[in-house]
Amino acid sequence: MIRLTDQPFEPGALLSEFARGREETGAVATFTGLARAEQGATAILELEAYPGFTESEIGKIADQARERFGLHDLLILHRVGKIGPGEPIVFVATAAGHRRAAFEACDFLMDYLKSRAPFWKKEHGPGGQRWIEPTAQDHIDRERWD
Amino acid sequence: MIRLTDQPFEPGALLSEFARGREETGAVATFTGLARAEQGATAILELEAYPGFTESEIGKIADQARERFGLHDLLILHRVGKIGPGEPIVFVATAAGHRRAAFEACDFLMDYLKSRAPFWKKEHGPGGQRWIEPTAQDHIDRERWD
Amino acid sequence: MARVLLFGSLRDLAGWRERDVEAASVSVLRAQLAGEDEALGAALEGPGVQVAVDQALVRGDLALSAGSEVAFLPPMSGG
Amino acid sequence: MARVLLFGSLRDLAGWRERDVEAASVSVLRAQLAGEDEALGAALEGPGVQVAVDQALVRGDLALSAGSEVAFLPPMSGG
Repeated sequence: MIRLTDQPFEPGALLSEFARGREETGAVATFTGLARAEQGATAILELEAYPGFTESEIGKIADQARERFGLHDLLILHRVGKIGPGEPIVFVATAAGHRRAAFEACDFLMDYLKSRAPFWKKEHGPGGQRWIEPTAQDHIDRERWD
Repeated sequence: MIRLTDQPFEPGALLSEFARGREETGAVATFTGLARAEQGATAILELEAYPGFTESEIGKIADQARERFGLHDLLILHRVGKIGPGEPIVFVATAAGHRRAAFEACDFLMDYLKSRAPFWKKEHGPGGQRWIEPTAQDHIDRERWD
Repeated sequence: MARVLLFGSLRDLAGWRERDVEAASVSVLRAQLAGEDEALGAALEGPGVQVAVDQALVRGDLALSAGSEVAFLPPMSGG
Repeated sequence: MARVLLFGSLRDLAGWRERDVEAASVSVLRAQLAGEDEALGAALEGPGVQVAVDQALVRGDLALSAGSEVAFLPPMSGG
């Protein structure tokens, strides 16, 4: 399932629901991205998506992940709108028979979300606001999967 | 925190507690290992630890992970005793500034738990019982970190 | 008449989020926007800016029909 | 008198989990156990079997004192 939300969410509730009732899934990996306060430099993070397009682009990479890693299931929830320090921005969960596939798929999906998924991210801090683009490291991380 | 339990546990409750109130942690990775039914071949998994020694050996590798990956925090909860299909066996959570460290530390800890941590695992199935030892792949996985 | 959407830094630069613009193709649309706002025109050609027509990424030029939705997407960053 | 603990497959093989055995060192203890149960003696020397004395892994021989806890640990597998 791939979903955007403009409301705070509880990663643990998502994990419990995701892991429940699986009899052949040996491995569930998750990643939760949280907004960092950066010692007060960031007051608020603002995430924008292109509704419809964003979900469909993420859906394409999710299909790639399912096939490449033989996933049993996956879940991606991404916040949009204004996000305070310490709040979850993104939650990714992957289910597979064995741990290597679950870990790698989760890692792959996050590298993609960081540098290719249709989101635009603005930091509001005491010194004003700025748009954040993927870092050189984000591109290097993603290229590991090419 | 490193803890053994002979009671079923809820991975999501652990994640929610672990992720809460962090202002400088950008990344939380988790792994949940679940008992597989193996299409009926495994009815019950039985895990044995060496109380005291097991926690202290896991503690040593946890300290290594903290230092090597610059972790902000980690949590390891491991079931002992009898475990039914679909029940969580192990939960590992790692918190770091950035995602690569959180993922790698979680992966590292699981590779260690699979092949070096003082647990002994017996499968009870319709055809009897057998002790499970780490697979060749488990050893290869762990050696990636040497 | 195409519906034009700007995202992220492009929207802040232009001062608008969406507009209808009369243009028969993406290249005509770019020229039209650049004629009105030179800085925006240059930014639309900037590194990493992608174009989606009717929610599909396109490269190069494409004819637009009435009701086409054209989105200009600066470098993306989620997570 | 050392307290001897067997784990995993070693316990199933021996048919006991813990016992007190009179032995002045790990090697004497091994000989003592092998003398009583040849199959167990061989298994204790098997691949991947480790020994902990007072909850610390040891290699080779070690003198035991009264109240030492000696654990024989077959190959480990958690998760």
